[in-house]
Amino acid sequence: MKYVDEFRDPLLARTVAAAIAREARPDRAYNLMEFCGGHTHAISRYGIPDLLPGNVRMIHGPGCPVCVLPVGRIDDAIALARRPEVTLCTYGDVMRVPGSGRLSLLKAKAQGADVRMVVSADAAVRIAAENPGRQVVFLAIGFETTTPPTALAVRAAAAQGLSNFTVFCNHVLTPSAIQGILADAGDGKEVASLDGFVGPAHVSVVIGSEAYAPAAAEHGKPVVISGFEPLDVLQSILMLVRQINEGRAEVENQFTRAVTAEGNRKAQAIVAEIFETRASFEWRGLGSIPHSGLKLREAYAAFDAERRFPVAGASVPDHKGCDCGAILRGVKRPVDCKLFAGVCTPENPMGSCMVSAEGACAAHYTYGRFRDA
Amino acid sequence: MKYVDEFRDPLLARTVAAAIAREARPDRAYNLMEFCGGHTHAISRYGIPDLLPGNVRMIHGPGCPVCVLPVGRIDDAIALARRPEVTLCTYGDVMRVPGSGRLSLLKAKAQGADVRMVVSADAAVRIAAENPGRQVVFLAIGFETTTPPTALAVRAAAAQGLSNFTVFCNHVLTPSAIQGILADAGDGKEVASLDGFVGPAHVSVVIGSEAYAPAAAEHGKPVVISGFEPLDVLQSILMLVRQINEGRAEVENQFTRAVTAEGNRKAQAIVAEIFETRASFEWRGLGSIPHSGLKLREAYAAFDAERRFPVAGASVPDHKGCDCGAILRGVKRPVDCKLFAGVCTPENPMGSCMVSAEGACAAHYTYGRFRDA
Amino acid sequence: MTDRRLFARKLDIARGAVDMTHGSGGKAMAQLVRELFAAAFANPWLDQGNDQAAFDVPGGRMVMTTDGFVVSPLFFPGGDIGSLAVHGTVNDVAMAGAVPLHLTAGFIIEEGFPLADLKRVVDSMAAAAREAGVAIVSGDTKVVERGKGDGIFITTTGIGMVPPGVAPSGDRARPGDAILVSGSMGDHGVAIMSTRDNLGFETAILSDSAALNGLVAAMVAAVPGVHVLRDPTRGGLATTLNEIAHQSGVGMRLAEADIPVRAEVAAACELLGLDPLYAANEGKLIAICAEEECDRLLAAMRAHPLGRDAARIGRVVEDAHCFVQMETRFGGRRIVDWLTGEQLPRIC
Amino acid sequence: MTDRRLFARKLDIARGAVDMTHGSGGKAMAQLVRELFAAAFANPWLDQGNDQAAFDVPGGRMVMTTDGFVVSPLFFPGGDIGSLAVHGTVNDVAMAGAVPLHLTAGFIIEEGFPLADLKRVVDSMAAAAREAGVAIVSGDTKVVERGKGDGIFITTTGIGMVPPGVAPSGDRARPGDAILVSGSMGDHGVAIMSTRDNLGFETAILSDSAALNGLVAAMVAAVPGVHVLRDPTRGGLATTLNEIAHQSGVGMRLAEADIPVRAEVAAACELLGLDPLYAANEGKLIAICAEEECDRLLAAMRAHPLGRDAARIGRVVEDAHCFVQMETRFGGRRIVDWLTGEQLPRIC
Amino acid sequence: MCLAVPALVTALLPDDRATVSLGGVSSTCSLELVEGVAVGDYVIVHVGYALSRLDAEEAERTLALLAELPADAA
Amino acid sequence: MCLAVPALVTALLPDDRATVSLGGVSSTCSLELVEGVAVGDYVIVHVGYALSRLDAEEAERTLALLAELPADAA
Ligand code: SF4
Ligand code: SF4
Ligand SMILES: [Mg+2]
Ligand SMILES: [Mg+2]
Ligand SMILES: [Mg+2]
Ligand SMILES: [Mg+2]
Ligand SMILES: [Mg+2]
Ligand SMILES: [Mg+2]
Ligand SMILES: [Mg+2]
Ligand SMILES: [Mg+2]
Ligand SMILES: [Mg+2]
Ligand SMILES: [Mg+2]
Repeated sequence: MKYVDEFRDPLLARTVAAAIAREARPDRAYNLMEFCGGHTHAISRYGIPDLLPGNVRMIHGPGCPVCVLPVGRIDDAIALARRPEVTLCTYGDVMRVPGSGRLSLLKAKAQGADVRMVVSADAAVRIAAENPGRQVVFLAIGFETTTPPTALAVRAAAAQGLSNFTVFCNHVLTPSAIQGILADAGDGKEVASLDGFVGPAHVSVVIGSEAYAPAAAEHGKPVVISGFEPLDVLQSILMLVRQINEGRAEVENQFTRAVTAEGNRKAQAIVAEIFETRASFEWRGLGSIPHSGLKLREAYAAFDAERRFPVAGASVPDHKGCDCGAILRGVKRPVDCKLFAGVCTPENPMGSCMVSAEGACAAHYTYGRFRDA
Repeated sequence: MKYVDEFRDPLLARTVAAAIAREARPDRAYNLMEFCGGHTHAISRYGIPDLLPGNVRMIHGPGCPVCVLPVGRIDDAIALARRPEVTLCTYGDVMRVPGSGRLSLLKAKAQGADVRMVVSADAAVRIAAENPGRQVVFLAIGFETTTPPTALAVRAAAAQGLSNFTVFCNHVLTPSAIQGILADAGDGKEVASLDGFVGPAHVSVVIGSEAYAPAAAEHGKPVVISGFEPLDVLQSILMLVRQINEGRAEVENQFTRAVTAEGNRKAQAIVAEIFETRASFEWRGLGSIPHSGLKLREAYAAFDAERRFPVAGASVPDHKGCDCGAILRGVKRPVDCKLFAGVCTPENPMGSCMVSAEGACAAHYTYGRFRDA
Repeated sequence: MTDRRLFARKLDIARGAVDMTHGSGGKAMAQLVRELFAAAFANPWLDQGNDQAAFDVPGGRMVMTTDGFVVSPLFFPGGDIGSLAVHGTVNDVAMAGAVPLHLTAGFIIEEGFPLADLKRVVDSMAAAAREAGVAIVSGDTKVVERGKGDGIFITTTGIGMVPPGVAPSGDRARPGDAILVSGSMGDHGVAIMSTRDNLGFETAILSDSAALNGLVAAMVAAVPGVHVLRDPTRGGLATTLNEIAHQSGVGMRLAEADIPVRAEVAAACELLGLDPLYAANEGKLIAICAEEECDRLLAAMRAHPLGRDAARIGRVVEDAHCFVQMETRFGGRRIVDWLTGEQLPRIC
Repeated sequence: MTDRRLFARKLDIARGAVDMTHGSGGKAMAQLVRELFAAAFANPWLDQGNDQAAFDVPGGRMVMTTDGFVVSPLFFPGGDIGSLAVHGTVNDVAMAGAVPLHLTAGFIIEEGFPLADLKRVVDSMAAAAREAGVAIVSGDTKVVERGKGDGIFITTTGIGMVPPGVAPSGDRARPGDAILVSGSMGDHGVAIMSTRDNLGFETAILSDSAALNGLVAAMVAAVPGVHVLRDPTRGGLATTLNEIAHQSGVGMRLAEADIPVRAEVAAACELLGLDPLYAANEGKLIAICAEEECDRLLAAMRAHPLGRDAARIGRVVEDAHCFVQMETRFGGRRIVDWLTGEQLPRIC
Repeated sequence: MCLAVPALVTALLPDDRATVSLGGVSSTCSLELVEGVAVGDYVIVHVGYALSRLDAEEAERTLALLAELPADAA
Repeated sequence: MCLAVPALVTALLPDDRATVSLGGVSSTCSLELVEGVAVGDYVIVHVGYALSRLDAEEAERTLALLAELPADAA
């Protein structure tokens, strides 16, 4: 696979790892947060920690749209799916996320709800067009990467005059989340001393690397936009180590083969046409973050599932013992949580970090727990 | 089972058989037609021919409402059942009757048509009430016995204001059929010399024994209304032998425990309220018989499937080689048909007489073909 | 089979489709099995035409049999799909005169099936296996999407060892042989029908579902040379006797008065227009043996709790047509034919 | 199994329900089997915990195994449900080192299923059985109403005889042993996924569905003392190795670079966000043997057409946690865990 | 043939319905087509509807007629 | 993480769609979010939509940078 295999080369990996080991100062720690689950995945699946010196520590951020979907929104989606007239379409990832009472969309489907997996938003529009007698709700989730396809789906449904297609929108915004993590909210929550960020890959393809400039400047933290292949991650770590060593706090772009400073203007325009920012949106594990979510604009109200159907909108807390908040802020590690690997496992996740393979706890459980043994 | 077991007593059977043997004159034949499939069934299942002298011959009449349902009506019912909005309800007997191309309602169901078996007409009304989104069509068949329950179902649907219940009516009238058999239609069809009729049991419960008086008088043939138990049949045969010996041609009633001269007036009234006579109706094997079928009255047009849905109404002939017409008229026996037991079997009936266990050919095949061996 | 005209026409494989009659145990099923399955798989063991295959293994003669269970409802008066799945296969092993050894069980479960029901089924299987003295040694679980199954389907397979000198088979009925049944006919079929809401009747009849290996052991101990053993399941006594008649190339003469049928079973059949001779049994067997061994066999059967009501119901005769005939209780004679299509309640 | 914490909490039998994860070959299925089926049926043969039961019969050691086949679509690139139903069960017999003898087949058919398709399936089974040298000696046919099945389900059961001195079992992996696979991983799983319209991709990958009894015969001839044989079907290599690790109470160390995966399989998995180590195989096996016999075994495998691409992929180690670990191709290390839930295509 | 059975009325139910029994098998049927039926009566039931009462005296009479025939010589 | 793959455009289809290939596996995607894509280009595909073209020169440059690092001493 061109542009994939080259960036998984083990010989180059050793070269970059050696450079990191050489350049990282033994007298200090490098606490680096990879925002994205894609990076978390690469780090865990390729065993990158084994290639890093002990003082370069990767902290897994909240960058998985599935993980940060609040329990209350899952409950709402299940309630929608259970309406007899509704066919709920969504991506495979979302289907097994547990809501309240360990119920998931998969289990609701087993109980008879009409839930269909799609691999693209336009498939949901097609299902609506083919089933005029059904109310098709597309449960949309994702960061800026995934929002443009949803926007195009809404525009297509409008163009076709479909009256049975709506979107239950859970699209969220990553720069706001980074700000949320960095801002000492004054709510007593401890925040780890982060030395830098490995910045989103595909999100940045859409929004451009400049989108992180405010966060970098405001909080004085270097950000390196990084591809999702393991060599990309290693190189970005090297770039962060260098920035830190040199006292810089810039937005750098390692993923130049796909990311530009301004991003994909066409995609940004269609998103802006269909969606607008919510005053605030809840992130599982992080709580409510201002201006961090999207909703459909008034002009597209007819395609908004939250307006067509009653949606409870309740906020449902995670298990009391769950330490996800502290883990996402880099203050704790998965093994510090009393529930980790005992009560809380990928089969029965108790908190956001265990929900998808890219969550901090799930990644550690699935790929890395031999390190605790 | 009281009123059942007594009328199956083998000792009494021998007594009656002996009386018939004694009283039947050896110098003549007694060609007796049992009109009803119920009698055919009793005769075959209990082996009554073994108890009769050789010159008392039972000829199986057309008295099975399933057998006489024309192929075209089955085709129409299948077409109705295949309409996506239609749930077709009917009695179990009808479901396996083959229409054109050997397709039956059972096979249409296997192919996806929504066909449900009911054991009473009111169950179809209940299904309609419980499924307001479906068009429930009740495929009604039967002689005068089965018509009153259909009439009550229509009245109940009207009372409940159901707009999704209709009846595809195939109710037929037995006295007309008897007339049809006896009348030399002048169409060149041969008619056997019948010496008397074993008359309907449960039909007569509803219409009363007097209903046969015109036929008996007009054609000079004795009729004995007979119960369906084997002793009833034997006794009725004895009564016919006596009438014939004495040159009488009366309507006598053997089934006095259930049949009166005037029948069930209440049942007759409800039928008259809902239904009216068709100008003519096709009987499979017998052809078109004037005034022999019922349809819904104008006042109940809203419940008539033939008015709500397009119904082809085509007449589809049986297999060219089928001798049913001659068999039903008593001119031929099943073994005289070239197709009998070869091409034509109960699994793959070619004509009306093979369709249900009560048809002349089917009864002989299923119960009596050892006699040909 | 000797009756070349048993099937009027060949299966229409190009244009035909499977329908319920192909599973109802009657002639349509016999034809499907013969023209499609047996034709493709042809081998000496399958061609035995029995409900189980018998073959030699180094240590003796073994039998193997399989059955799928798709009963609805899953829990019925007198049993459930779990016990039935054990009994059915134990019985097919036993009908070779064999001692059942091990069973396997394959489960196909529809998503959404309650674990509590699954446990009830599985516990019932375990109890039935224990009682029958067999072990369920291997299994398999598949889950299908909602709407692609019906709660649970169970397929069990059994093996057993045949004692030396014992070799009952459906092709061994000989003119002059006596025909016996181990008890009343039609209980299971009627018990199942009584649960169907749309048939609208109630009875106290229980399914006769039971493991017959103990009874068979007693029978082959008394009469090792018993000619035929078979359990009249789908299609009932009538269809099973027709199968045997065709397999052996013989006819049969039954006496209706001698065939045990419970009064309630007869009444339920009367109500629905059905015939108890076509209703399924799950804890009864047919035995055919030489006339001179009949009394000994009958005595052995009656001495066993599951054969208490055993009866001699007729005899095997020569008949090129392989007809099963019956003297009716009323005094006449009739054929008792294969089941045609399904047993559907009738109004006429 | 040694890891008491394998299942975080007990099955909620009172309130739970079966869902698709219980059939996907992963941890949920292992738990259902252990807490519900194995608990109820407990016997020494089932407790062996293998895909087949081995037991002594008068003439030697026999194995018996069953599997249900519910694949959709019924006809897929490289095979169909018929051949698969034969291969799957022949392979489970063979994985005991046994020579497959006889098969039975139970069919559960949805009404309306075209006879032409049925014939295609049955002919394919017959051909597969012929090729594998086994006979389908007994069968059963059930028909279920439309909407209560999915075209056709097939449950096959197989028996076979184990040559003296051969006794592979999942509990016999020992620290120091070599771990081998007979060829590329994930072909079947990806071939099936490629037929799913809603996944929207196409590849030339064929299912690897094949009968492995010939390969196994060659292997046990070369190394009669092979410790473990198992086919990595549902749940793939990853899950099957975890099963064996827990059964034997050992850990494993794999080398990602040594695990054969076809480029197209890897690409399809990349596209869907899946891992080929969790994708099903239907014509591959895992073998574990003493290190000193590894070369001999590998040579025997590579000499057989179905083992041409055989590879040594790792070794067994001591590990109280029974972790299966892997040196990644990239140079790091990670756990290769049980499949959790189902393999669902991901967007993130 | 119009399958119908003589069933014993064992209880009257609301909506002009009754519980009936045939040889220990119980069922329900409608009484809408008959009048004045009481518990203990026998009715002729067809497709879930009682078509008429069964006249016990007439049944006796029929059987008596048969019994009067001279017994079979054979 | 936003799973996306770099895929080769092998054919342009009607309705602003394209056939793409990843290591021998072919699929289709929408080109509605990108402009001027030609056969032979690589695009980054996410949930069935091309999000951008992949810049071959930049990819070379990134790999070249890595290659310039001194080889691992170990
Ligand atoms: S282990 Fe589970 S409960 Fe603990 S922090 Fe992680 S997700 Fe929350
Ligand atoms: S055997 Fe068949 S074709 Fe011949 S008369 Fe009878 S029904 Fe008609
Ligand atoms: Mg069997
Ligand atoms: Mg059986
Ligand atoms: Mg059997
Ligand atoms: Mg299995
Ligand atoms: Mg198996
Ligand atoms: Mg298997
Ligand atoms: Mg296996
Ligand atoms: Mg069977
Ligand atoms: Mg009548
Ligand atoms: Mg991302």
